[in-house]
Amino acid sequence: MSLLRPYGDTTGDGMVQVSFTLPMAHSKVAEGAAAQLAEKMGIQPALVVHAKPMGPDFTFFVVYGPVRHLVDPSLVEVVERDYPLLTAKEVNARVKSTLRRRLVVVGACIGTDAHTVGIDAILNIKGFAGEKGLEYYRELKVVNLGAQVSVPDLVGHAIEEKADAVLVSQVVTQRDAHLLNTREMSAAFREAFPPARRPVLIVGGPRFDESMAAELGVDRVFARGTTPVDVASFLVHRLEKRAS
Amino acid sequence: MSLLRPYGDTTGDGMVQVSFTLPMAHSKVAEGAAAQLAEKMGIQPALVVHAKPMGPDFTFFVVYGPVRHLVDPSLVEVVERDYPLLTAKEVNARVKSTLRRRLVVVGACIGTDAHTVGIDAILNIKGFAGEKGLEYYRELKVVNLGAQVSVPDLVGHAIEEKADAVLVSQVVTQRDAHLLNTREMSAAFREAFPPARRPVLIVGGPRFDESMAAELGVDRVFARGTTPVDVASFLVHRLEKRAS
Amino acid sequence: MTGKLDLDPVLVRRARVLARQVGRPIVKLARQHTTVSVERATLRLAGLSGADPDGTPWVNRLADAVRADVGLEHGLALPVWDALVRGEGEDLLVLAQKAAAGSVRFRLPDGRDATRAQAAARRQVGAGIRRIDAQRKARERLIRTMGDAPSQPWIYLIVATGDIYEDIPQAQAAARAGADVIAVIRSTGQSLLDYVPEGATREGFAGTYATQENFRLMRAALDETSRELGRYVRLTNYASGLCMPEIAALAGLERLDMMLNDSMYGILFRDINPIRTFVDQRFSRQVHARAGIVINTGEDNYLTTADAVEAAHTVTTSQLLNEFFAKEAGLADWQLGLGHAFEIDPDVPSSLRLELAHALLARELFPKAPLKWMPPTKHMTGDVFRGYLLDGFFNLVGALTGQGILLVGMMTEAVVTPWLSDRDLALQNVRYVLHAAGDLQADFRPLPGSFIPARAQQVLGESIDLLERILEHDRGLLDAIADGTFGLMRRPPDGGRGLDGVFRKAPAYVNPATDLLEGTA
Amino acid sequence: MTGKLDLDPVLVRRARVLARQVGRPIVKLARQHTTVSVERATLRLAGLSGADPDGTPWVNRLADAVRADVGLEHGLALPVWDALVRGEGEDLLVLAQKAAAGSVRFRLPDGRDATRAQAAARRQVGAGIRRIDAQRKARERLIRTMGDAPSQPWIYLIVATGDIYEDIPQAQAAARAGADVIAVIRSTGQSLLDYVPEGATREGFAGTYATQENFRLMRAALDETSRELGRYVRLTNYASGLCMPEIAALAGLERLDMMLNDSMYGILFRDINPIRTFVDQRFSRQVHARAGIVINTGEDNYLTTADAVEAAHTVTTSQLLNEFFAKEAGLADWQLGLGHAFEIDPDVPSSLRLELAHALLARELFPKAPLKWMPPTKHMTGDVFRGYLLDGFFNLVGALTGQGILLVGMMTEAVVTPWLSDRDLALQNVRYVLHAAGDLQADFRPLPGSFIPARAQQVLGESIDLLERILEHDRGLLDAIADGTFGLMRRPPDGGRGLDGVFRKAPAYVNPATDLLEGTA
Ligand code: B12
Ligand code: B12
Ligand SMILES: Cc1ncc(COP(=O)(O)O)c(C=O)c1O
Ligand SMILES: Cc1ncc(COP(=O)(O)O)c(C=O)c1O
Repeated sequence: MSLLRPYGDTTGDGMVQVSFTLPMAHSKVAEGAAAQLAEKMGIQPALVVHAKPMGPDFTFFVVYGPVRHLVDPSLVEVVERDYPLLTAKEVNARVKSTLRRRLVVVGACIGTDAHTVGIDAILNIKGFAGEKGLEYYRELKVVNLGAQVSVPDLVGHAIEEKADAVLVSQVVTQRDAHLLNTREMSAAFREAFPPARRPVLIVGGPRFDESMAAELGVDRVFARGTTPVDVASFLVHRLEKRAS
Repeated sequence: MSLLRPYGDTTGDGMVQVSFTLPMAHSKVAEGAAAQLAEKMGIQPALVVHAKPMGPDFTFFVVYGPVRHLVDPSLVEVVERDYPLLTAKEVNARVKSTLRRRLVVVGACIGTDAHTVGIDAILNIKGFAGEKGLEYYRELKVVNLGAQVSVPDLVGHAIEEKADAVLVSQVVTQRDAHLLNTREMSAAFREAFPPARRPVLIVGGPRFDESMAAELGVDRVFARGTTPVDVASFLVHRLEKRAS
Repeated sequence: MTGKLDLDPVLVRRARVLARQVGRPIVKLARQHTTVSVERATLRLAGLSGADPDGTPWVNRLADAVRADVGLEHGLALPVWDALVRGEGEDLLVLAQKAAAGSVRFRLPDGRDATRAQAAARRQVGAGIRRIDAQRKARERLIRTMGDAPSQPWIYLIVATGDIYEDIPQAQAAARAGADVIAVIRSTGQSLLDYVPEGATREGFAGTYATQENFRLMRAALDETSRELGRYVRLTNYASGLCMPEIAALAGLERLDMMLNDSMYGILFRDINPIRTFVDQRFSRQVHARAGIVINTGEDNYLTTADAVEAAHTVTTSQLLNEFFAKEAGLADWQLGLGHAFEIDPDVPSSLRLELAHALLARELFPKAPLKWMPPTKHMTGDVFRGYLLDGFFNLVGALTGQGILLVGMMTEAVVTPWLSDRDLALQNVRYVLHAAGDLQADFRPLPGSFIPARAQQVLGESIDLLERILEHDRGLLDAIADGTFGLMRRPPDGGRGLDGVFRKAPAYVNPATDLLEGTA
Repeated sequence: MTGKLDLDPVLVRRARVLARQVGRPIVKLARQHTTVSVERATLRLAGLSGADPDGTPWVNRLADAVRADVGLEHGLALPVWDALVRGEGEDLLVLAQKAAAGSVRFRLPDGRDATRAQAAARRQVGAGIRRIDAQRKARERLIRTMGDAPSQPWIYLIVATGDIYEDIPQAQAAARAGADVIAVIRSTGQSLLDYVPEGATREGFAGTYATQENFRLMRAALDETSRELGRYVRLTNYASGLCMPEIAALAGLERLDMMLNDSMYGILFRDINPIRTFVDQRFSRQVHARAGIVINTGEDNYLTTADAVEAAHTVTTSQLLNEFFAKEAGLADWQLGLGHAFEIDPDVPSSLRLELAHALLARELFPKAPLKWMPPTKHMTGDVFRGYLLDGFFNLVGALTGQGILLVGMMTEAVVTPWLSDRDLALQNVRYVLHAAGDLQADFRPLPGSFIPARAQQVLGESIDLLERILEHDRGLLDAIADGTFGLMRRPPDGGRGLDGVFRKAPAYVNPATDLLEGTA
């Protein structure tokens, strides 16, 4: 694919919309400062179409204009699914033939995060987007620890349940809470298990960057829009690789 | 004033919101391309929070994140009003003493532009934002030519009326129509008049950049939010300068 | 639908009687005159198209030549077909070329010559009318076979890139995203051109030139998309400006489905001469009537220059006049997309209640007309979030008051001509509101005597007063227009552009198009 | 307001009777138990504050020491004031420090010693209650002198930076932009702390710790802004989690004006033990009643995990229970900010009509309660334009159904904790909608028998059925909660956090705070 520019209403026009607040009172200078920022972002000419004073110390801006940057899709690195999507039946069959027992999955929201809807969407029978969750898979044993589980507790349960995989959800991202908690979690597992016996570590949540798995010390990161079958298929794929 | 960064909810967090369309089908690569563009704009990390396919060829994105650029308000150049704001009474008095006759203003929307509300706001008695328009000033003679006036017609009327000032409005900006028309207009006046006798040329409209007067060959550019008194005061200021 | 406002049927009848009284002298005036554009439209119906190397259409070259030789008060048909019958050219195109080269002279035939010329003209113009009839049938067949817009209101979206080849994919994208009607906005300035440009064009400003070829290209593209979507997507353009009749004819020939066509817009907003406008308007509406085209009137525009609350009754008055003129020209109720708009200043208290009152009034005064409901424009700002919200409430009022054609508002109204994404977001807005409201219209019945019906009755009353005042003028509507009654614009009957293209018909005036359209042939 | 739904008064009465039957055994249970936090709250009322160098509050140190020596089933008052009377410390702080150092032993006094200890305790706790009374009077005076929120609904905005010193300017900015109520959201995880942090804090995650000092700082800042604006701006925080009673006490002492306080939220959403919660809840509500604080209940939360249409009746059921528990604890109608929310999936047809039905039902079932109306959260996405629109329709439903407290929705709900500009835009949205709608509420009266009243009646019916089913359980509400009746969460009575802080009261149990609050002293 060739180089692209954003599209407003004509090919190549490069048009974008931006909004932000500057911590200064509204004035012509403030509008100029907004234009300056937009220009530093590559927008030229920057059209400051809206400036709204918010009290004496802040001004909100909306800016339109063409951005000069080119986008090169060929340089984009994405975590594409590098394993086949399986049906529930296939998952069950392959778990059975690989492990000769049920695969144990332990799930939790760790830290102070109490958003369980996301992990429940993956784990509960009810599932997500019309797809059944992992509990529905005969050959998977799911232990859902719920919310606000501490990392030591999680490790303890993983040991106790002989978990093959540990699924962790993190929804709160303010001050990078999700990254801090995930790193703490993966470090604890590295400490508690020899590399070969460490459960597969999966982390998920709406604001994760899927390319950060290595950096976070986990086997896979799942973001927005994940469905249970994505996860089940990945688990099979990873266990077959380990077994072979 | 010191260097600033945009403000989301904490001083210095640099947070901005951006939206744009890329001319490519929605996919993970497209989301990566959106992040790439945001990063080129200086947003790091770029959070692609919304991606909406628009048919097979386009995807719309909303991106949030912190921008690394700093804003330096001290470098902002704005066209600050460099003349005092006068009352209608003062305007009348000073026109009288400077010119010893009424000051003649010819106004029009030129080219194919038919948006008269803006110039009417400046010229008509009714005025704008609670302020009376130039017609209300006893010592100003206003000739409002209305919309879609061709440049030769405008020059003709300016000669005929012995215009001291010509006020032109341009609202349509697509394909830089306003800039092209303004340049054509100022060139025509330069051709038709010796420098000393050329009327004061003023152009206005919501999307003009006020710092472009020289580039456009006019004496002053007025943008969004202009009121009649801004214009009247400027006219007096400029005529007094010429007279002296 | 009706009956939420308790409108007094006696007053409603009175309003219509007054509109007829105001309109009748204008119709008379229109019948007494022809214009260059009516005459050129006749040539277009007869099949003359194309332009000379400078881009001047052959219909203009031919009309100008005839005018120079014999004037236009007898119409073009007699002198032109007389020349053809005389063998001055083998067809219209050759004749026009020769006329342009100055190698043919025109005369006004009489007696047998006149009869022969007239018959030849009627044959050829009749073929054009038959093509319009065929297009109307084609539309009906396509709707039958591939399906119509799924529900009311029809979702109406504009494209305005200036380049027909950018417009096409954008229009198709909009249709896929849910648009039922696509309007191709015209380049600024086209309305003041006294000719219709030729060919596919790529250089409009804030709109694309209306040309026969652009019409054809866009209609073909939408036919393709309609097939893909299994519903007929309508196409709209503007029959307005100095070439209103010609564009109407081209719209009929190229199967456009709706046309902006107002009885006073050109006068008020383009400073086109009132008589020119009324004559052109009557002819163009006759064509639309024949072509099965829905017209959209332009009352919404008044509220961009006048205040939407103060001037609410001028909208109603204009709707009544547009209705009268439209019916006189042969349009049926279902073809009357009468305009109105959500333009009340959001800072006015209870703006939503006022809008509901105005929108319901239009709905109940014209129960069978589709009504074109226009979004906020004047009070839109660069705050696109606020704009998106205002558009949502506009959509809600549309849903609650049963509007027929919902012109979709754009959050960037005050910024740029709409972007692809603006349209997509705007459609999402419409879909959400219509879907969420469901049949809330059925539950929503303002209490009798409450604010909403009271306001509607007040506006109707003011509109009746205004019609009465118009009648008191010596020259009725013409004087009222000169006074600034509509949209605060003052337009005297002898001012404005295009007056030199108006001719009082001579007794021997012949126009086979008018004859055929009026069924007098 | 009432009477738009034609609710059957017999059914309404029946619903309340059932709620009382369901609630009564829970009240009995609550009376039979105390908790560590109720006891620590008593110490706080008696004036003990501050923390040891590790940040553990002195109330915790003291309570732990007492518990270690004599258990808590008799309450803290007797052993603590017995020690003070015995001269083990000159005041509570010294006593706590000595207790922490292990240099004092507690005993359970009896006879004269007990009477003396109890009297001393009552004196000191009484001073705290008087301070709460004084704050209530101060609030009333401030409202009298500087004015109240100008109109209903009250505009309620959250700040959530995690840093009290960022929260303050943001709260002030929000108040200036029109907020009537500011809520400082708490850091994630605070609800699971079995102590209340101390001092001004700057390191919360997605919220700021609720501490006495943070309360004081924010209230002082808002007092300043209230004066500037000429209207009293209310402050809200959360009396929930393991320290619900203590936070309620601090709220009373520092003149907070509203508190999130639900009878079941902690159980369902924080997995706090049900009995712990019901005991804490009763005490905290007694404090709120005394302090003139408006509570906000949390039914909106159910609709984030359960479906807003299917589970609509669980909201109504919970509101009836919250009402019963609140009144039993002494709260007046005007203090009942019963919660509900605009959480119907926008893809559901007629979502707006359904929302109108649900919101009107709450309005008419609890005509004197202010009602807390929560914005869409679950179906918000990263499409901030769509989000802004949904929030607008949420505001509209609020305006049309007379909600008392409008929690302002943020377009960035699915993205980040609100930015300064999000709040400003959100307030603009609210202002537009309320201003535009005006008194549209008065015109809007759903047709009797139409969709809206029918839906409301259906939900009321389902709610009555549910209350009946709850009564059929052996252990009533406790079993129902264990079953996943609310928010689809299953919480057994012996599970959850904080059970080890629950004590069945001994016959000699004494708590002067409860006595004073219940008026039994
Ligand atoms: C529902 C909700 C709640 C409910 C939670 C109920 C529950 N039991 O989960 C309640 C009301 C209790 C709640 C409370 C709070 N919330 Co909340 N909440 C939300 C809300 C509205 C929806 C989240 C949701 O359920 N999404 C639906 C699920 C299906 O999506 P998902 O989580 O993204 O999951 C999908 C993928 O991400 C992925 N996935 C997720 N986890 C995992 C794990 C694995 C292993 C895998 C493979 C995949 C995976 O798969 C899922 C399916 O595709 C969001 C706003 C929004 N619209 O997003 C705010 C939001 C998440 N909440 C927020 C906050 C701040 C809070 C509070 C902390 C506020 C406070 N201070 O009181 C509290 C406290 C909660 C706490 N301690 O964590 C913020 C977080 C801000 C940030 N980015 O840091 C948000 C974004 C709202 C906001 N803008 O302020 N909340
Ligand atoms: C009203 C209006 C119309 C009315 C005009 C009526 C009339 N007689 O003026 C009607 C309905 C006729 C109309 C038609 C069209 N319009 Co129009 N219209 C608007 C609208 C809604 C408001 C403009 C307005 O009146 N603003 C209020 C005045 C007071 O503000 P102002 O013009 O900015 O003026 C102030 C300052 O700029 C300054 N100023 C302006 N001029 C001057 C001159 C001088 C000398 C000075 C000192 C100061 C000054 O002072 C004024 C007071 O502060 C805008 C959208 C919007 N909300 O902005 C679109 C808009 C301007 N229209 C637009 C378009 C494209 C058209 C059409 C071309 C569409 C079409 N193809 O059919 C047509 C044709 C018009 C034409 N040939 O020019 C576009 C322009 C896009 C662009 N940026 O290029 C806009 C932005 C809408 C859009 N998003 O598509 N329009
Ligand atoms: C009725 C009507 N005609 C025509 C137009 C378009 O203007 P023009 O004829 O200048 O292209 C409009 C603009 O909205 C309109 O409302
Ligand atoms: C009733 C109620 N209590 C408390 C909270 C806050 O949660 P936490 O107690 O975990 O801070 C909420 C959240 O919105 C709530 O609705």
